[in-house]
Amino acid sequence: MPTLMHLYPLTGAALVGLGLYGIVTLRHPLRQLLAVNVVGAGIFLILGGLGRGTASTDPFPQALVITGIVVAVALTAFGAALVVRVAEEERARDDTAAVEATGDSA
Amino acid sequence: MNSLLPLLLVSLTIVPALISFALPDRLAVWRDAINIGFALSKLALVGALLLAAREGTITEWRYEFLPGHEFILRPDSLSLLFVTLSAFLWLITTVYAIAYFKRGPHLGRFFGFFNLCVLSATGVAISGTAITFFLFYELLTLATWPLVVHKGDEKSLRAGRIYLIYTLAGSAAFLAGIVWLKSLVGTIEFTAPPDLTGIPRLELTLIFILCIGGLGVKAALIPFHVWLPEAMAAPAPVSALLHAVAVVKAGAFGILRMIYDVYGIDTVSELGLGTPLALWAGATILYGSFRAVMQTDIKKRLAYSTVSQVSYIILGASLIGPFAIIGGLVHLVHQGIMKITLFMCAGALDNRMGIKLVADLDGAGRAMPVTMAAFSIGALGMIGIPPTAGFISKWYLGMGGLQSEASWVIAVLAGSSLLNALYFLPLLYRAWLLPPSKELAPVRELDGAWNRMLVLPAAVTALITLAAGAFATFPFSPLRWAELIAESGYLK
Amino acid sequence: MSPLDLLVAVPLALMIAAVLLGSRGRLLLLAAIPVMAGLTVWLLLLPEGTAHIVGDWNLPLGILLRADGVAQLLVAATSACASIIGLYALREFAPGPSGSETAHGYAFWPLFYLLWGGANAGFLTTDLFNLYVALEMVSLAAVAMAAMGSLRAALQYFVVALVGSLAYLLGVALLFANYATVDITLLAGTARPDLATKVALAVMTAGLLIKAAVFPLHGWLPPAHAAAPAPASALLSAIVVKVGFVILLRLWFEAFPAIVAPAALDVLGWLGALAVLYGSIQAIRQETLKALVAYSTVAQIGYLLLAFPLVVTAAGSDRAWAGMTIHAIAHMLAKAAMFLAAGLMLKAVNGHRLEDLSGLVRVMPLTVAAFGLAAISLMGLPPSAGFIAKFLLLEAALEQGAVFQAAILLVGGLMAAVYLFNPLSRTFAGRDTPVTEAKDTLQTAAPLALGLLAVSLGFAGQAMVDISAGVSQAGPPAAAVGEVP
Amino acid sequence: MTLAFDLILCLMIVGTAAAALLTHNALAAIVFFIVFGNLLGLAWLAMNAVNVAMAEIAIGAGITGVLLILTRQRLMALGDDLVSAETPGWLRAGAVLACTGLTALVGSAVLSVAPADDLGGPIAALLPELGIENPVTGVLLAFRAYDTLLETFVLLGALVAVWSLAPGNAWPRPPASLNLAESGGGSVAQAFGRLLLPLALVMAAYLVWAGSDFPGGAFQAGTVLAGGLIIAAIGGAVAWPRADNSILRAVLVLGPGVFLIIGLAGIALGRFLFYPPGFAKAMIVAIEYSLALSIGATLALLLAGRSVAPDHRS
Repeated sequence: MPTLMHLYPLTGAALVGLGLYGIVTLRHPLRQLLAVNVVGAGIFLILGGLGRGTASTDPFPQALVITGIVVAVALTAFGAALVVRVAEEERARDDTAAVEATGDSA
Repeated sequence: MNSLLPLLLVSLTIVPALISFALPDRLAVWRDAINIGFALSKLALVGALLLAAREGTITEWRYEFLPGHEFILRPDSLSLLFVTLSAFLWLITTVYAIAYFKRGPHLGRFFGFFNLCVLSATGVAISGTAITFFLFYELLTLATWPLVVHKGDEKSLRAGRIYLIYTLAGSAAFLAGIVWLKSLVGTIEFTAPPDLTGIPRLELTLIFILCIGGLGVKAALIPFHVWLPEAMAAPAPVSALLHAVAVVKAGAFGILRMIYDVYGIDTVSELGLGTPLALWAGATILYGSFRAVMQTDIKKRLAYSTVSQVSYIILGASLIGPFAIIGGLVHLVHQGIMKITLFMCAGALDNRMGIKLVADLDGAGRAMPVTMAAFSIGALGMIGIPPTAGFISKWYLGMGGLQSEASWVIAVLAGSSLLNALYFLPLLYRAWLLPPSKELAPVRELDGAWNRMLVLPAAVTALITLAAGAFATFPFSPLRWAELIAESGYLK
Repeated sequence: MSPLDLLVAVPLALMIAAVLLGSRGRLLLLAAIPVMAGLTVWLLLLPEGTAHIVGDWNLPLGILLRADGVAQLLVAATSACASIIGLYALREFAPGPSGSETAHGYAFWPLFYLLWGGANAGFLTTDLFNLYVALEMVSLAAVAMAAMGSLRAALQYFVVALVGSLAYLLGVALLFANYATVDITLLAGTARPDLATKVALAVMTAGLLIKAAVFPLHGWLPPAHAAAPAPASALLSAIVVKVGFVILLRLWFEAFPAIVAPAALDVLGWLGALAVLYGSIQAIRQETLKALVAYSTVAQIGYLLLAFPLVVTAAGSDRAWAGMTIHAIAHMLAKAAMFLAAGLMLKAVNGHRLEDLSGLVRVMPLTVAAFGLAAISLMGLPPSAGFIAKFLLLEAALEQGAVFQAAILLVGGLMAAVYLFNPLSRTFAGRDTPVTEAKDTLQTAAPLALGLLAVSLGFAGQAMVDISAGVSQAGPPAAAVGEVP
Repeated sequence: MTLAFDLILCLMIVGTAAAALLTHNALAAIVFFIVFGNLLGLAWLAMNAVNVAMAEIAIGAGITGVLLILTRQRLMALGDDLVSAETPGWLRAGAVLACTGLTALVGSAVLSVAPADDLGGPIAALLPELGIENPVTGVLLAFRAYDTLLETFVLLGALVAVWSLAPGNAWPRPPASLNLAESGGGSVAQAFGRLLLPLALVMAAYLVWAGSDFPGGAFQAGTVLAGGLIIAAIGGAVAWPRADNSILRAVLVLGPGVFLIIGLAGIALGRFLFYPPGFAKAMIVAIEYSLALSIGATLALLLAGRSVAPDHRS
């Protein structure tokens, strides 16, 4: 039975779909990371939004959401560092390749 | 009677295996001594079991390794026949192998796996259930593989690959068969055939085909025989004991068990499975002999001869009649002794004189008379000339064929004997009657302990080949034994 | 006192010590091993169905820890693998000759304990959200370890693992909304076949299939596992993929067996069959050793799923359950042994291709033996834990007339023989290849010990079956449940 | 709140998310994402979930946003223009279909469940036992303390994982400096940073203290602390320490360590993470203060990144 209370969790469902679209279609890993965070936010909205009572929101899912947010930021930070490191390594490889190429032509 | 004796019989061999793996090459003397010592003590254990069996006690050892699955070691009279054969030939081959390799490198590995093979063969022989049989049967495959690839050249690696693919596929089929059967009738013990009534014929037939097909790979039934000639890339002692005796016998032995102890002759006859199997064996006999004629490499010729000879056992088993089964059982022993003689001689010729091809044999009889004499006895036995052991086998098989009203068996036997003569007699002719084609280095055949150890094992088995034929009607001969087994268990 | 929490708390305490000390503190492992071994033995000796809540808080608020058969077996195998892999890593992740530490040498140890603690936490809990956190502990450590080998592969692994976790979390959210609990034992009692439950189960399963690298969601695994340093590969293939698998077991056979349609299980079984075939074919085609071993993991995971349809059918389902669980631990031990052995062999020949292995059996027979023992178990040949597992599954399959599964089991074993004997036979090839032998006794002993364990567990089939049967499907212990709203 | 407000907010949330995902410009995407995070915070406020709103704005939008901006900068410095390669049309079409399907599926699952505050009652009934009034803190640090404990180790593990990425010659040097003051013209930032850091400390302490009874708690406090540290670092008021700095390492493990010790001490009294009656609040506060400190340091260092070699560009 749809109610007004379903608005936020439905928004969460939309975010899940949107985020997944981003993960699939975006090729840059940093953008994918951003999309992953959108999916996460959507899931949190579902988790918290479906715990809403008439007067209050269930503190139990709230706590789960906070835990989830912290886990998400931890993983995002590592992912971002990994993205930078990969770019760095590829840059170094390109540089080496460029040096070798010029060395050959000389 | 529950007893640790059967377990001891199997596990005893672990000790020399581990010691062989662990000892460095510089302690090779110790390794050799320990190997021979354990081969002797195993023979003694077999003797003890035989004595017990003569008094009618059959010992067994049980252990439930999975719910509803017992691991049973139970040396019955058929087991003892095989165990005695393998324990005795193991001793002979150990002596021979030590002399063959002398002090080469990496022999610890060789003897380690060699012992594991013997362990598996013993296990195969004294298994009391189909699952137990499978465990050792598979272990035999695994333990043999390192011996096949021992030399490490491309030929050996190829042989190893083919060997594995064939035998593992075979045991997978066999496993499927026995597990299927187990799910229908419960534990399959080799004491008495389980009650198979009420199971659809089609299902029973399919299971039989899976099992026999699987076992037929190791027993080298065509077209599953391909691995055997390839495996001749292995060193001679491996060919001698394992391929000519242990591995192929395990297959043949398994087929015996399937027919007599799992299905029972009544069910096999009723399902009409005996005759097709006998025809299959007959075809293998002729095909193997035919291919053997065309081989120029001595070991390959012997290998195809094995393909042919092992099927005599299967032929005897599948004809289902008193004479035929006796012929099959006695050939289990006779073929082993004769073929090991031939392989040990072939190895010795190669080892001492570098003879690998039939064409190189010219005049070899003069250079190595003892070896060639032993070889000749083995060859005559294979052809089936009296009074060798081979004659006894063929006689009983022929009688069995007549008794089972399968007169085509006579034709097969005659044809095969003719082909046997065709591929063995030229060898003997070349060795004894032709002058050496090239200058042969003088070989002092029996000089020094190494050389004696290399030659005498074959001489011993050659003499046994003669004795088993000449004294076939005496007590304790393989023939009497086979008769005993047939009377006690398989003929009603 | 209970091992259920200490098995998690002790690795976490060690992680703190490792953060403080880094590779200087790596010898703490020597203290960790006996302690964890003791706790593991204690866990195995607990009476069947032992469970307790954390703190003083009953379900559905609190978290229930439980020692069922699956947990006991997997925790025990994890302890064995982690201990031995750790010993192997002592040399790999140590300060350099000048005493200077590298980032990898520092970071490996905290991540190692994080992975160990996370895996134990996952095996021992019955709470789906708690499982999410445990899953992330393990994934994080796993990706970081994979990054020590190939950054690219690790990045791919990272994105995929994140998607998998999120799919799982989405399901947890829907389940909580639907049932106001995320405890498996409570869900088992109240499960309804409604839309939310089905969607939740579907997305969670999809996420976990990704995490467990089940075909066709396996793409990330081979590059990541093949490129990582040997101890990391061993941890990844042995332990990490099993966490996802255990959660699948919890969901399908403990929380929702009542509402699961047989057809759905058949789909999983089909996926498993495809994984066995695809992984094996790929493994056969590989020319580098570690890629071969990694694809073998894809194939071996397939067996776990192949067993799913067999577990629910009445006849022989207990055997299928035992076979599946034993396969999981057999694969753990054997694959860890194989990666460690492969690492040593490749280091010795300074190459990575199969043909580089020529002649190794003469130079490092013990390491080749370890590889061979592991191979025997992976092929499911006797006498090994792998054989026991495959035998039980085969028996269950034939008893249920599932000829298809039986055929896959047998064919998969043969294909494993093809791809595993290929490198093994290379080690026999050639005469005298000059190689530099790794002389480290500990590193030589590690894969050998794991391989011997994988094979010798084949003699303990009865005991493993007994342990695996310890499932407390009767719901949570009465004492643990508070007022259910 | 009115329906219109909720509706507009939800539309804006979806709109900013879509913009963040669909725009070609990476910087725009990040900005949209930060706006999106703040709107989410508003949504949580609208749902009376103040604790989550704080966490979402501080961590989900704040920390993650700063992280994305810093990462973008680092990537640009490496010559990565952050342009996402065009994906083929069929893939996008397929993705649209699949994601719409997923949304519909999840949406209908959501609709099939009636929102309800199921556990609020039982939790409220147990809170007096703990002596605190904020139910979310109660769940985080008592009922689900085990989850939270494990989660702090995930955070610590993430930092170790980031550190593990340091190139061979860099370890254990400090991360790249964020100091704008170094490049001149940053004196305001510097002064601001110097001022802000103590302020952040005070605020964090307050948040922890308040967290037992009002919205707030260790995570929110840790984030404030991290924010202060970052701003101070940008201003040059603090320099990143080396990774082998033992005080730093002690600070990092303080929270998880105290949490774990209290958990283990519980075993002596009964069970893991068992708080003795009457001492629950004291223990929770002790855990929260130490956690806040550790979380602050960890988050700041997560943003700072791994060690860099001495000749590093930035």
